Amino acid sequence: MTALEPISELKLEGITKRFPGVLACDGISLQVRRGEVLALVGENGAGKTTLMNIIMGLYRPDSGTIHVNGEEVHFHSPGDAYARGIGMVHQHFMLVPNMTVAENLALGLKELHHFMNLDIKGAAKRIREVSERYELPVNPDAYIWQLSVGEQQRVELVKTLCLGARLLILDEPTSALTPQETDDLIVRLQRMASELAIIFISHKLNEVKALSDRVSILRHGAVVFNGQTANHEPSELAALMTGHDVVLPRNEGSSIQGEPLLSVQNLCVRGDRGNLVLDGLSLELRAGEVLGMAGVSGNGQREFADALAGLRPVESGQILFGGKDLANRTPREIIHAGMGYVPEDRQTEGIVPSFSVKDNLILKDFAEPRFSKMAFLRKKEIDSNAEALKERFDIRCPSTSTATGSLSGGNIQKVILAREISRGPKALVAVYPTRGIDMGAQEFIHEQLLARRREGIGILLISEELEEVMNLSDRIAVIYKGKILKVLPAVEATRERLGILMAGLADPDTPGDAQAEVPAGVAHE
Amino acid sequence: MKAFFKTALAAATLLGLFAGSAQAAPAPKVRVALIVESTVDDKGWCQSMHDAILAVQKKMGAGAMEYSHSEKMKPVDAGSAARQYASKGFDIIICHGAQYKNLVDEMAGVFPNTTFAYGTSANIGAKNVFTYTPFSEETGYLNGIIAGMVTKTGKIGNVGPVDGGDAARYIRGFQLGVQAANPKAAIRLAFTGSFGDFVKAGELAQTQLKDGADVLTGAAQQAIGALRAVAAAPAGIWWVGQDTAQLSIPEGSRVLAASGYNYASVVENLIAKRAAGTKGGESLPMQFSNGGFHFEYNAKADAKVLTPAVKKAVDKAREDLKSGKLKLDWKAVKL
Amino acid sequence: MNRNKILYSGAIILAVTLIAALLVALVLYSIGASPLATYKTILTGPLSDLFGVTEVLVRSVPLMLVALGIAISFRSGILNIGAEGQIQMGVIASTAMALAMPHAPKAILLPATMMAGALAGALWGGIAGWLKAKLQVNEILSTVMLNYIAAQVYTFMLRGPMLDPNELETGSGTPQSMRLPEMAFLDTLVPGTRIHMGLILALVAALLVWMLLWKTTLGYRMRTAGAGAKAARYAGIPVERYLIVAMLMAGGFAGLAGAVEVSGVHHRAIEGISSGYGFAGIVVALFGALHPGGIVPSAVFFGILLIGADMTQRSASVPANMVLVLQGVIILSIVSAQSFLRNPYAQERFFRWFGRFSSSARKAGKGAQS
Amino acid sequence: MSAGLMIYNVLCLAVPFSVALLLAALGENFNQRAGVFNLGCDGIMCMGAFLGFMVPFSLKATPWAAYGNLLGIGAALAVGAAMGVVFALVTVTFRASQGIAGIGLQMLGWGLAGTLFRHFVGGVTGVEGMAAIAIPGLSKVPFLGGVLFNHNALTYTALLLVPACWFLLYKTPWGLKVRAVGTHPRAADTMGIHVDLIRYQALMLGGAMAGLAGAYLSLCQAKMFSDDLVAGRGFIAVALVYFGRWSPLGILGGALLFSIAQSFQLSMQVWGIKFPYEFAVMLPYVLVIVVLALARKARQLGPTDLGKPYNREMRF
Repeated sequence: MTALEPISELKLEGITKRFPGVLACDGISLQVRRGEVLALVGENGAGKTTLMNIIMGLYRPDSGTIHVNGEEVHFHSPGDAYARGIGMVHQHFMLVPNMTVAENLALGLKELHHFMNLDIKGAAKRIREVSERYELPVNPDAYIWQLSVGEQQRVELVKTLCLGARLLILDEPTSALTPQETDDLIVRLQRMASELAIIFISHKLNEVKALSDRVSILRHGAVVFNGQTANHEPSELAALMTGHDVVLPRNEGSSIQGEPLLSVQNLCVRGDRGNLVLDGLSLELRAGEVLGMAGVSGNGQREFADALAGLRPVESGQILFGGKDLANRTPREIIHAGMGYVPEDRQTEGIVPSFSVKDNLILKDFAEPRFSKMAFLRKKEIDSNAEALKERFDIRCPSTSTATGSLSGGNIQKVILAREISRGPKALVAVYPTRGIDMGAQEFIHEQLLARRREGIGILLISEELEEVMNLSDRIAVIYKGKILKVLPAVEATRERLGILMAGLADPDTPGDAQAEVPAGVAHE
Repeated sequence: MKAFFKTALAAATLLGLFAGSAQAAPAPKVRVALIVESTVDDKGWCQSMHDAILAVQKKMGAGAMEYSHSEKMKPVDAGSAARQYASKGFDIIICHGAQYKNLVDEMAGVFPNTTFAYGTSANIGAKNVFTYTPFSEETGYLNGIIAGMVTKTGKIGNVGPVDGGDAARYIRGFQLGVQAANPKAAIRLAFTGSFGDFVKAGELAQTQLKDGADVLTGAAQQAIGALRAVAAAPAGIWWVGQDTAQLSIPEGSRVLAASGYNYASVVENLIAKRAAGTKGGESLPMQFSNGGFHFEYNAKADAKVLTPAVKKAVDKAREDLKSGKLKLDWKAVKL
Repeated sequence: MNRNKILYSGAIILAVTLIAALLVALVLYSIGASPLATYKTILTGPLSDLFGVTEVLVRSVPLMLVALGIAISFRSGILNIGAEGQIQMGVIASTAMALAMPHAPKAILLPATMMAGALAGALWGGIAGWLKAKLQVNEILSTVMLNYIAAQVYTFMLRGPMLDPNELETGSGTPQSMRLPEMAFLDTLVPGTRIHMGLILALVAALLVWMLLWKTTLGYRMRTAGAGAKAARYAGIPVERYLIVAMLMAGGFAGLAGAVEVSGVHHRAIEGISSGYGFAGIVVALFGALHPGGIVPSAVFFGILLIGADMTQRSASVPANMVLVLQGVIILSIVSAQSFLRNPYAQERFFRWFGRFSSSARKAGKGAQS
Repeated sequence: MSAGLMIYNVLCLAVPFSVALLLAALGENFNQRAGVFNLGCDGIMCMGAFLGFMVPFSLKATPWAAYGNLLGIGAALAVGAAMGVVFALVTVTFRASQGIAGIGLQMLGWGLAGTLFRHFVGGVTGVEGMAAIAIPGLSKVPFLGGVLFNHNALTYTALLLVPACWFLLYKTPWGLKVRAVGTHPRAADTMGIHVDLIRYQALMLGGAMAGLAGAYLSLCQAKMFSDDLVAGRGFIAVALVYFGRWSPLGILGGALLFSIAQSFQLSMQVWGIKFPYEFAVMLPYVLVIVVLALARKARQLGPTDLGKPYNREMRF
């Protein structure tokens, strides 16, 4: 692709990058060579992605240098990085949905750009070559929006290779994949590793163990450990990653005592494109239990959560809650019925970022007599409520008048949790409640959820973190293509068994229990 | 809040006194102000008044008359500009447009020593308000005669701005003229809805041409747009104008004849009446009989089109209008 | 941190003002007018006598009312560009109301006139709100189109059903309504000038809008809908409904401005009454930071600007259209400045630069960094 | 007159009416495809109309007079591109709110054109403008000849620009980049595409085309200039882009439909069909709203990142 020699070594020295209020990278030095897989491990927010974006020329470092083959380079855009043979597969796929695979590739392949002529055929040819060579089947004429997540992942890989990358950066490539797809990917990458250099970002330590030669651990923007993967156990790495031996709280309670609280029956809901995303989903949540919903994202979790919150019309089916059908009710009615909700996207759904902490804490209750009188807001009550919740939920903010959007993810999540829990709900739906927040806040939130369980609240936990689901749940429901494939007690759940279910395959532990025959949901004990 | 107002009032009163004392010694000359909604060089309504005032000023000598004008005046701006002129001691304030009628009515009582004038209007206003009305139906009538006699297709286009003011009179007079000369001719009348949208006037004229009209006319400054469409059309399409300035532009070759307002007579009249002690309370008509209009043929016009017969008919009508023999009941015309 | 923020905002605002003034000066220079003389006339001319001061306030009344409405709509997440048409609708309805009850006592007639204007404006604005909420029609485009439609409805009414019969009699045909009964007039505040009770009304309205937005649950709902539509939906606030409410209110204020102009200044419906207040109101609202406390002075400032720009026509022979250039440059400057003010990256860069600058200057260290 | 002839007349006029809208909307389409909503189109048209008029006007009595129109068009293109850059500076570099900035640009262009015209020209004056060129042979074809092949050079240019814009958008590298930048700017960025640069280019091209649209108004339609010559046509052009679902062909359809409505309402008046002309005048505007309301489903086809400034350093 270029006249320059192929990349054989990449070296970072003293990379520092500051965002407003955050020191994202603090003097990081790293090195990776051809034929080697370096795992970059760290919690969310440790600065991994920022560092990789600096390598790719998306961000400019405040200080520090990058050397390729011993020569200092300054990348101003990913184009420069590709020119030196460095490519990256981003965690959120960088594919333009309303263009074809070939068009997406052609976008970056400058040699196909002739003055008034775009060589799409050339792009398709290149894709076929690369996909054959690396056994990554891809249809160059398919539109991106037609592809599944796994297929898009493959397109990303092929695209990056087509662009001439010989040093591959993979940012959490398995986060959207089923365990089986993950294993498949690891095998492919192992095969590719011999002729490439790979930087593999993950916080899943078993994958790191399986794939990488060396491992570097980032914490709070700094490298805290470098070593040969083979010499260290995952538990050791985990301790280094979190800085202390974190033991996340576990659900130790005896299982299921309560009355049925929420009963979803044959729920059908359409997605944004008008297709049926939930297709006869049935589920039962009891008081005093945590019901975990496991599944690869994109199998209807989002639409299910929306329907529960009253934000998406229900085609058919029922959502029985305390004897009342909440299907197609307004969010207001559902809130009043006693449903609490921790939404997926905390920045835009959970809070109003420009509002103060205290205003966000009354987001659902501002019209209650406690906070308003004759249509006027009661400022004193609002203030004292905020102060009390700030104490109780350990919300770290300069004052309750601070704009909520300026807080860290963990503290924003605490604001949301404080609001939802202090309302005294009968049931709580928590969607990805700890995604991307630090261990300390994660621990706090898990404790809070378990404490509510003990108080008799029914909690529906939707998450793609298997550890989280397995740690907290009494029962686990696996969602696949808009249906509950199986509900099993948490004690019977193993990673492998869940993985097979999440892939939509028959449960090996229940002979004859094929996908089509699952009597749409309801727990079988 | 109350305190604020008191202070403001006090300050304002002081300022007012100050301003008052500054204008204590009025100049001996007559001071005239003009307020227009378009610009003073719009080759139309506003320019004709502006030019008239300049002509009068030239005649009287620059020392005998002070003149100031304000352009692009929406009614609320015009109100403040007029008040500003009045408080600065201008003698005659001409608000050139019927749309200013209301503000003059509102203001006249506040400044009893100032003479206001506005037109087009035949209203008899307050004691210090003159109105002036071009009897535009007269010019329309003459143009109508020409159009009626010249047309070969029997279709005549009229590009109206809106149905109001002097345009309304012109349109109806034109109708009468056509009927008098050629009862069978059909008039294609349509409106653009705007005095100033040249493009739309052009589009409308094209529509009329497509429809088969071969003589067109139109009122207000937008008419230039229509005239341009006529000029771009194949030979044999003619225009009769409501503004003599149209004769002198390149497109003027298509103009058979044009009339024009002679505001100079109005302005002179205003100054003379005020000097004689009449501050207002009258309506000044503009007619052929009192020199309120010009009327010109295009000297270069094709004699085969503008035949002696046409000229004769027009000249006769003009004489009859002048002498009062011919009265036009324009209000009776139903569009 | 607070001190720094003020410092930063001050620096940005100063820089933007200077750049804007410079740009306009450039235009002025290119058309042969003296920038200094022009600025002097604009800023001091209107305030040099009682007449000027009252005229400034006369302009500021509709600007204030329109801008208050626009602030409500912008805060609620919907951009109202249609105030111009809403004013005209307000004029028609208030005039019709006043003329319909010529003998009613003032205590009934005046409020009824104002209400009619506000209601008509609200309905006209509500159309755009409804189109946005129910059919996702871009409100900028729909309000612009509604402006054109309103202009035609307006001329139709003035030339047709509402034309003063007297105009037909005398044959002048001036498109204007009959004069309002005096019982429907807003009283003059200072005899001999045009300043009227509408000013008090506008100031009270500013207070009410402030209370509405920041003290009531309705205002809380609307601001939530505007600042975070998704979060509002999750919290059970029907965002679409408040889009409509916001447009109803924004239109209502514009309609009220129309009613106030009729009943306070012109005393009848005439052509050209809206005078571009609808667009200038956007500038006023932005300049006043979408807050009633900012809008009141900003409306007065724009009153000065409008009158002053008019005066430059006579004193410095600057073409009347220059005021549009001024407004355009002000809008572009404000939105650019806003993005700097809101951008934490730019802010941090500024402080790093400033910190370096100040630490080298007086070795005080990280004064600006904390 | 026969009904056929009536239709023929309406169509003959609709084509030239549509040109300014078509040019401006095709340009605006590039802006929006690149993710920038430029409501300042109207202001750019004002300046384009002014320069398109001003250049031939001031060259009237010089040896350059023969090239007056051409140079005027060049000047209109240039000023449009320059204003596109101004808008890009404000909305792309400074990341300002696009809707309001557009209103600012509109006021600026309108005011500036009026001010400069007033100072350098003064009153209403005409220019020769561009004459119609009947295409030999084709213009004699019954019906179509009159409708399509008897117009001035800019009209033909505008019609040819429809396929040209389609080609540019879907078949060239630059078009690919524009579409990517308006839909998923971060993806484009990770492919080494300079998002801001592409947006600048798109705004320049869009601006130049709006300038050309203005020049068409002053050189071909009115053959003169006045500061309210454009009269809000830029806003209609912006609406037509939504109407046409961001495709050049759809925009052509929209521009024609609007112009036919316009031509039809004028014709109705001329034919003497009685009803208040105010309602006829508002007809096209009502049509735009109705179509916008009906076209809501199409929104997903368009540039999904429309109206959002891109900030590379903004984190997810």
